[in-house]
Amino acid sequence: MIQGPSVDWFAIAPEVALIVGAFVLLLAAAFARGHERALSLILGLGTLIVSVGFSVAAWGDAPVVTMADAFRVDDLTELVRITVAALAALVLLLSVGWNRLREQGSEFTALLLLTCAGMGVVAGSTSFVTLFVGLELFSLSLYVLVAFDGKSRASLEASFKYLVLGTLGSIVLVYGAAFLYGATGSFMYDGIAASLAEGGSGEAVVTLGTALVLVGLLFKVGVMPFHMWVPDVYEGAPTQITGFMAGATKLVAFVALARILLDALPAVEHLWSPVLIIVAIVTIIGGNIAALVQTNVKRMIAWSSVGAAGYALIGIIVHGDLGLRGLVFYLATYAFTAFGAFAVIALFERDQSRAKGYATLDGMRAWGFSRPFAGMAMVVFLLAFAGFPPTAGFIGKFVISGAAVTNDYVYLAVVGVIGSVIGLAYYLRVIVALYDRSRKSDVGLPATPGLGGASLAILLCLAVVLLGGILPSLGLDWAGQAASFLTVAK
Amino acid sequence: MTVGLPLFLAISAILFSIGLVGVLLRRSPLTILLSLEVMLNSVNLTLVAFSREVGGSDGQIFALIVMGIAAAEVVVGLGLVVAMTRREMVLDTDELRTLNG
Amino acid sequence: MITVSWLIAVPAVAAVLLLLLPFGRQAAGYLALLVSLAVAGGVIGFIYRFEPLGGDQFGDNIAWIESLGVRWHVGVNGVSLAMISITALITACAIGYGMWAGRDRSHASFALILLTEAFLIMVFSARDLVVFYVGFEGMLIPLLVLLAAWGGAGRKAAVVQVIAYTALGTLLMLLAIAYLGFTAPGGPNFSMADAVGRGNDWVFAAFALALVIKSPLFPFHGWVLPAYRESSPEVAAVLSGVASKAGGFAFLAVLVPLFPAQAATYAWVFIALGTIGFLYGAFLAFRQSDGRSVIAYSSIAQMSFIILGVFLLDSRGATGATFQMVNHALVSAALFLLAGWLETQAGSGSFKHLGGLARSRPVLATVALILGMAALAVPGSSVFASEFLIMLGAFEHSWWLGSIVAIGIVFAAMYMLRWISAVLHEREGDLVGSLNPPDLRRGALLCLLPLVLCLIGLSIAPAQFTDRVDAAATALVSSAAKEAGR
Amino acid sequence: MTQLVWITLALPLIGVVLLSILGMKLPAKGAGWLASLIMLAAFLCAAVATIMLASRPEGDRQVVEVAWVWLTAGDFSVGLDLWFDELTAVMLLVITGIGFLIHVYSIGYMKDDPQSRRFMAYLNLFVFSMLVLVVSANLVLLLVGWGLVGLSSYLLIGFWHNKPKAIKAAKKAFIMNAIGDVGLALGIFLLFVDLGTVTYSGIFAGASELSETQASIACLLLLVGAVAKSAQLPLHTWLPDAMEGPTPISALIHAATMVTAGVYLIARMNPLFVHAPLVLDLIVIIGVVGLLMSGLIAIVQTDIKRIIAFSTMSQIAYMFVGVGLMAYWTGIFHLFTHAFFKALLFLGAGLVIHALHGEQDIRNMGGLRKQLPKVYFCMMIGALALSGIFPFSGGFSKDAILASGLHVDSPIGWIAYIGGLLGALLTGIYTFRLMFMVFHRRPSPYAEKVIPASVAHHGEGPSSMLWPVYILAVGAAVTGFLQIPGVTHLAFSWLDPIAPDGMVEATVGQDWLTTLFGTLIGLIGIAIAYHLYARESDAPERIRLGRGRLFQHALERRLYWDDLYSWAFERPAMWASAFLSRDIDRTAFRWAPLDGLGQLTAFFGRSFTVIENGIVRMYALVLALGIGALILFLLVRGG
Amino acid sequence: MDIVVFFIASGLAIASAVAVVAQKNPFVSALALLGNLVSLAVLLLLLSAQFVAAAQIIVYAGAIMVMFLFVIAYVGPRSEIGAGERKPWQVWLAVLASALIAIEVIVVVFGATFGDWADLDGDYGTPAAIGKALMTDYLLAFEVVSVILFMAAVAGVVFGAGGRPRRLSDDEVQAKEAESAEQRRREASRAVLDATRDSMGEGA
Repeated sequence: MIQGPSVDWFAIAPEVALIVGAFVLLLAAAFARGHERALSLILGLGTLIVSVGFSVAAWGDAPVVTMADAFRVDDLTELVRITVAALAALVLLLSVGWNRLREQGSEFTALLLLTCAGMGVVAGSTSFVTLFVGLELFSLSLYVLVAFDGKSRASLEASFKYLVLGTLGSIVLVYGAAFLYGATGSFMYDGIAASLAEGGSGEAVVTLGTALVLVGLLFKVGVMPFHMWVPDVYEGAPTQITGFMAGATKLVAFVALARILLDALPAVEHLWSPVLIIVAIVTIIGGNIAALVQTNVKRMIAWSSVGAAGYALIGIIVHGDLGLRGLVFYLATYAFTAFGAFAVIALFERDQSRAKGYATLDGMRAWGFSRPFAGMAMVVFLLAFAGFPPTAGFIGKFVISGAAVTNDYVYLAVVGVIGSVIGLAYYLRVIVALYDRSRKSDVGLPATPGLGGASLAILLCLAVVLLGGILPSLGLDWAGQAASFLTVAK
Repeated sequence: MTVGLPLFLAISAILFSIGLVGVLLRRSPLTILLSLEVMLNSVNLTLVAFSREVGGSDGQIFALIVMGIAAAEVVVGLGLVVAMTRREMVLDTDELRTLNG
Repeated sequence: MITVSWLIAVPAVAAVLLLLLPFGRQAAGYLALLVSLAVAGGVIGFIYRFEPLGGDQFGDNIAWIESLGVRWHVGVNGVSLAMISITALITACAIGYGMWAGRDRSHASFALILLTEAFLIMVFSARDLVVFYVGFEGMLIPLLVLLAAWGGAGRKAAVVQVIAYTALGTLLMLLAIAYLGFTAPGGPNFSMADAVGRGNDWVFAAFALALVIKSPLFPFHGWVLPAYRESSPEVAAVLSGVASKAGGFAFLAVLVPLFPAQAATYAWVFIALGTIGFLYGAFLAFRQSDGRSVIAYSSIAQMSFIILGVFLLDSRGATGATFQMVNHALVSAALFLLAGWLETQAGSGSFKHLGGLARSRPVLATVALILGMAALAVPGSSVFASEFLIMLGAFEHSWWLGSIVAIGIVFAAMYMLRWISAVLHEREGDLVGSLNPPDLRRGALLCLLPLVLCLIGLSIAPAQFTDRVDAAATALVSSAAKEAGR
Repeated sequence: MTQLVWITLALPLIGVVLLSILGMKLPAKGAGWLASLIMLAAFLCAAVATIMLASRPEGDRQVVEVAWVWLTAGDFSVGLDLWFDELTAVMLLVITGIGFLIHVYSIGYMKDDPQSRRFMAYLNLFVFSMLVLVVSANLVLLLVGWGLVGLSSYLLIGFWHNKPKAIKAAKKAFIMNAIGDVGLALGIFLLFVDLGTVTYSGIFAGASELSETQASIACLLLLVGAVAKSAQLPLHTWLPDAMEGPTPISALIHAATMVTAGVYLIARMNPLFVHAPLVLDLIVIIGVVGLLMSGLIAIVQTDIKRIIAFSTMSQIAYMFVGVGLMAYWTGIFHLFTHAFFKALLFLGAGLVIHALHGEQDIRNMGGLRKQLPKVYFCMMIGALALSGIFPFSGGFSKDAILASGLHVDSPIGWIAYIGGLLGALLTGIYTFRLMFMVFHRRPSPYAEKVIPASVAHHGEGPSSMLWPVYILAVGAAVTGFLQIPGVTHLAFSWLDPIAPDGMVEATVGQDWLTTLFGTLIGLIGIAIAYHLYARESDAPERIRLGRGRLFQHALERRLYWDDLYSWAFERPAMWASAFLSRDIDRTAFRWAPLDGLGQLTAFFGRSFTVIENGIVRMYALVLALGIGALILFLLVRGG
Repeated sequence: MDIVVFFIASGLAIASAVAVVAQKNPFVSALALLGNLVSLAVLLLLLSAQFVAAAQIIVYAGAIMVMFLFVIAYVGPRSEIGAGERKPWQVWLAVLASALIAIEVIVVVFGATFGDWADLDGDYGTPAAIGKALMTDYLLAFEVVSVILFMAAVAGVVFGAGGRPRRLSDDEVQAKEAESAEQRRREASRAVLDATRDSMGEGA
């Protein structure tokens, strides 16, 4: 009889809850065909609340490593779990008026829950194997979610591109992991780190493995030159999923990147650090100048999220206490900022359902007057992207810049500044379009389905963004606490 | 055992790049998916080869997991192709370019 | 006890309320006006209670972002008080003008102006670098939205231009602030007092660049013209009147005290740029074809001159610069309101279409004349007093500097006289003839009158001002002056 | 006593405020009389104050009083300081007295103008500014007055603001005066840097400590201000153009008071100028050249007011010569008499213009003595005084100046003397050219047409315009008697205390000799004028000087000064400003950093997104190249 | 012996991989992939990974390939898209990139100093050993993979459900009609233009 590993059920309860929830939801939906939407919302939100509840309950506890050392639950994991689940809840809120929720709501919600579970697994991964399965769980779910917009062919196109490129990325990651395994004999981060620390960090195989792993992770993070999928997928996906990806995927991928680089590969920092520096510079500038020439707002923000990823890289490059805290704070608040922005776009698309729903600059003209709250919220989100006070984006950029300038990475901070300036130029184009008085706004918009849910979602994001900017102390403390687990191997 | 590890790794790398060429050059979604399978298999070969060299079963297990996931990925990929077919979309990746810029 | 935090909070809260609640035009206008007047009232209370030698007053110092060592630390000294006073005054006038002009979606417009006021007061009273930065960059947003939404035909380009310049500067300043704060011994600490003398040359340069752009100083003045020309008049008044002063103020109250060594070492750079800008702006103002451009270039000249005054690093220069900031704020705000009024009434601001407005419009003629004469610093005016101080300081610095700068008086006379005669005098312009604009009447006049009266009051008794400011201004430049060996 | 001076100072200001607040509520006449009465009151106050001053013992006539501090910064402080002494008293009397007469005159002159209230307010403002200038006890306050008179002058020259020429002239006057202000201000700065004070008493006390260079530079800078204000070489070109303003203005500002402020300044600052002998010599030379030049130019002018304007320049040049010779009292004495006769001439000219409905060209006049006998008579007194004919006032004062030159007996003194006598010849010529052209000869067709109806309508002019002329005529005739050589000695003895270092006074013999020469030469000039201009048989060109085309042209172009400034400064400045604004500023500072950079960035953005072409294998290709490059990079780097 | 098997198997693997990539007909490609899988299984056996080799045959050949074939059959001839219409630079770059990676890997692996093959336990690569590891050290991964497969089933439902190909909506019909009208108009105008040009040519 094989003795299974000890399992700390409380530690993995959030994921278990999500998976069980997804299962129950699908089963229940099979018996209650007519109530797809209500069922999805109630069970989906319920599951997420339970999951978040478990995470919150474990917040601040000492880190737990369970399932044969394959999974690590510390505050960073918890933070990711909470953020991701919160975003998923917002996705559900935003989808209230979506007709696909009526048709295949249970599948949608179940996939969403599974995505969250996969992200939790990634966040807590301690080995490439765990990382890979978690990554694939949420990636594969996301491929489907991206394709979920029944009407739009763009949705399928985006999904297919995402699938092909995403699989390519995963393959490269595994390939790299294989080489690292060959060089060190382990898939575990601590095993790799220990082996490299003893020597062998100069071997070409290690270099090769590091390079391939880096590519795989940078691909998921979506930085240049591995960003090609980002704009297309973000544009084609149902907008709430775009928001979810921009927020959650980025956060999770960065946490995975940080864990691998700092836990498994600290010995080869001389290899990955210059790569990240170059990539960060190229990404910040490239992402922003590409966004500058966009006319579709959804795509513009997709590009801007590429640039933002470059900015977050600075946090990893610096990776002091300040840098990592800034990274976590920046990413966590960025998640809500990005989701908020895409939520506003989603609302706009629903307002314009006849006109193919494209959120072009021209199409958005004067819309801010018809939906004053959403318009103003959009302004705040855009300013948060740009790092203006008093938004959370300001604090995040401030801390990361502070980390950079105090650690002899002034040039990175300056590049960030240049990127922000370019960024402002196009964010302002959106604002100008939203409040373009030269066009008559149609003040009496028809009642849009799900307006309440969408407004609530936007409001919640707005609250996070503003609170994170005006009273950031608490958030910074949380981020600091979570980030303190990033350098555990050192 | 007379065949050295580098040979296995080299074959794997060659298969990997052949698969990559397929992804880079073919326009049929199905062929692209098949090429991806070639790449996955090549990675599996590397994993198993290293596993043999290290002497533990970790690499083999990873290879098995990759295989399982490949199955899931194929399901999703083929499902997408089917969905695209049903939407009467042209099954040519060069035509799948409404999203660009 | 009302502290300056209230003066920040009240307009900010009012702005949020105005933005969110569906006010009607009248109600929004009156609420905004009331709030701005309340702020002005608070400022008057400050002036009344202010003790010139009392250092920082009416302040607060409470923890804000503890983990970063950021504190909500604000306070008012003589220089701050001067700037806050003009902020309150000009905001009230701007809102009054907005009401008179009947801006559409007025509640948003007024809310943004109030928000600007809050941020500006924050800048002028900040004693913590992050508070300062938040105000400094924060004010950009409402101003830009105001420009973007209510601006003239070229507003889109103008917005981008303003952003490209000012944001670059402010973000670099953020880096400088981050450096100063995070390298503080004993953990992050952004208190201005603790940052004194800790910066190196590059930090100084980044900091200075932001202020140079904001002010603006030659050759970073490119954004000024579009911004001032395309904004609606009340926004242009706030922009040129107070927002640009944030740059000059920060030179005096933040940069020079924080970086005494660098300020002393590189004073010549700013003096040189200030001199060039002073003459350049005045020289270019001379050939502009519309009123706003003339005022815009004259603003460039004046701000350059103010910065020159700051970097003389002596009592005369500092006090004169502070005084000049106040004077120029009053003059340029009033001139922009007047120019805007002219544009709405006569249909164009171009000199081609104007002229002869003095005929049978005595109030307009008087107001324009007083403002014009103040702008060209006719001796006896408060502007003269402040320019005299700065020039005297410049002359004390070195005789040739004083001599070069003094030429600016002649240039100022040239462009302002041209403006006066092109608007008021000579033959009637075609639009004046066809539209026959009325004289300055109650609403618009009421908005201009406080500014004009303040100018006259300051002209009569400038010492009332300089007495209150002198101690603080001199103290601000004293350490740099010591570094410079003066 | 000082209270009276304060009241004198305050009255016109009150007038300004009253007139601008009441504005249209006042009837036009009422406004005029209000302003005039205020001036009368001011004059009375000034007169009483002067009497009180005179009643003091001679050494104790200098009163300084500080009202309140106006401006402070560090150790620099300027107060509203009052300085009342003999010189101030003379200036006060001239300003308020002549000012009152001209206010009255203006009531009649402006009665048809709808904006006469504004005119009166400006006039009061001017008087206030001028008073500030003369009562100030420190240089900064003097500069304030200095600038404010410039402002009033600007406002009044450009009073008819729909006349582009008037506005242009006003601007020109203001800008040239601004140059003077700059000079003055720099002088003040220099004195403050050297002496640490700007009060007269401080400067006078410290002047002896200055080196000659310091003193000379300071005096030169002050001289720039004086030259600009008094329309002397080389900043004189604004004065003739300023004649575009209403005639009372020309009389008050551009003859009697403001333009003499330069003389006042030099006289006032004499304890400083004493330490700069070279500058004093320069002042004499400026004066001599200026008086000859303007006299020559005056001969060919055809505008009645311009002729008088050039004559004003010439007479102020005499004053400069006087103060430059350290005979400060002569300068002020001439200032005093000149105020009467020149105001008289301007007001007379104003009556003529009034009668001719605004015509100012002397070629369109002629033969007016029959229609305007009273005017003719008064103006003749003025003309004789101007030409320095014994025993009219101008003779005494001008001869006192020239005699000082004789007395000094240095090269500079001789230059002054000979130049002054030559100037007297020219004065005789141009003055009587004017008189003959206007009042003698055959009436021109225009005059013939207009005058009879005009005279029939309102006589020679309303009494409010005539009476001031009468009074001034009396003044022009008799004020010279204040200093009849060897008989009366009032001018010198009254002004002597203002110069602690003493001043030049010619002997009685020198005085009488000069008077003899002066009168003779003046008569010769009149004779020449008669020969050239009074006879009826002339061809039109005889009206001019005679032959010599180039000379003629040069004089008509006012010796090309305006052209010089236009070519040397105005045009290059215009061109450079336009060039900078159009080509440099727009491209280098506005287009390049913004649109240029923006377009460049956008271009990069567009070219960059070319690879984002939507084709998935393209994306994969980039990914693959990225992988290859990254591995290569790391292998090369990390080995 | 081993080396002969190795070269035969790897030669087959490469050949079949090339066939997968190069065949126009995806049906043939799929079959080539099958060959590739089998050859690889041989290589895996050479590496003593019996269980993986078996799984390779069973999972891939038995499940995945069948699925492929079904879908290829479902899609039908539309799936036959050749490689054509490529620009030469694309081909070159693709080959260059792939070859670059391969060469880099090969250079690295031949340059590296690997130890000898490890001595193996008796149960290396046997189902028992693998199963034990899966149930202990890799329990989490194993469970997650099962969740992934569950998720794949859901994905199948998502893509599979939803009925027949959609009919064109009214909007699209209109758009199509408008397009063809535009087309006709353009042709007509071109005809007129041609005619005009002809007549003008005659005139000249």
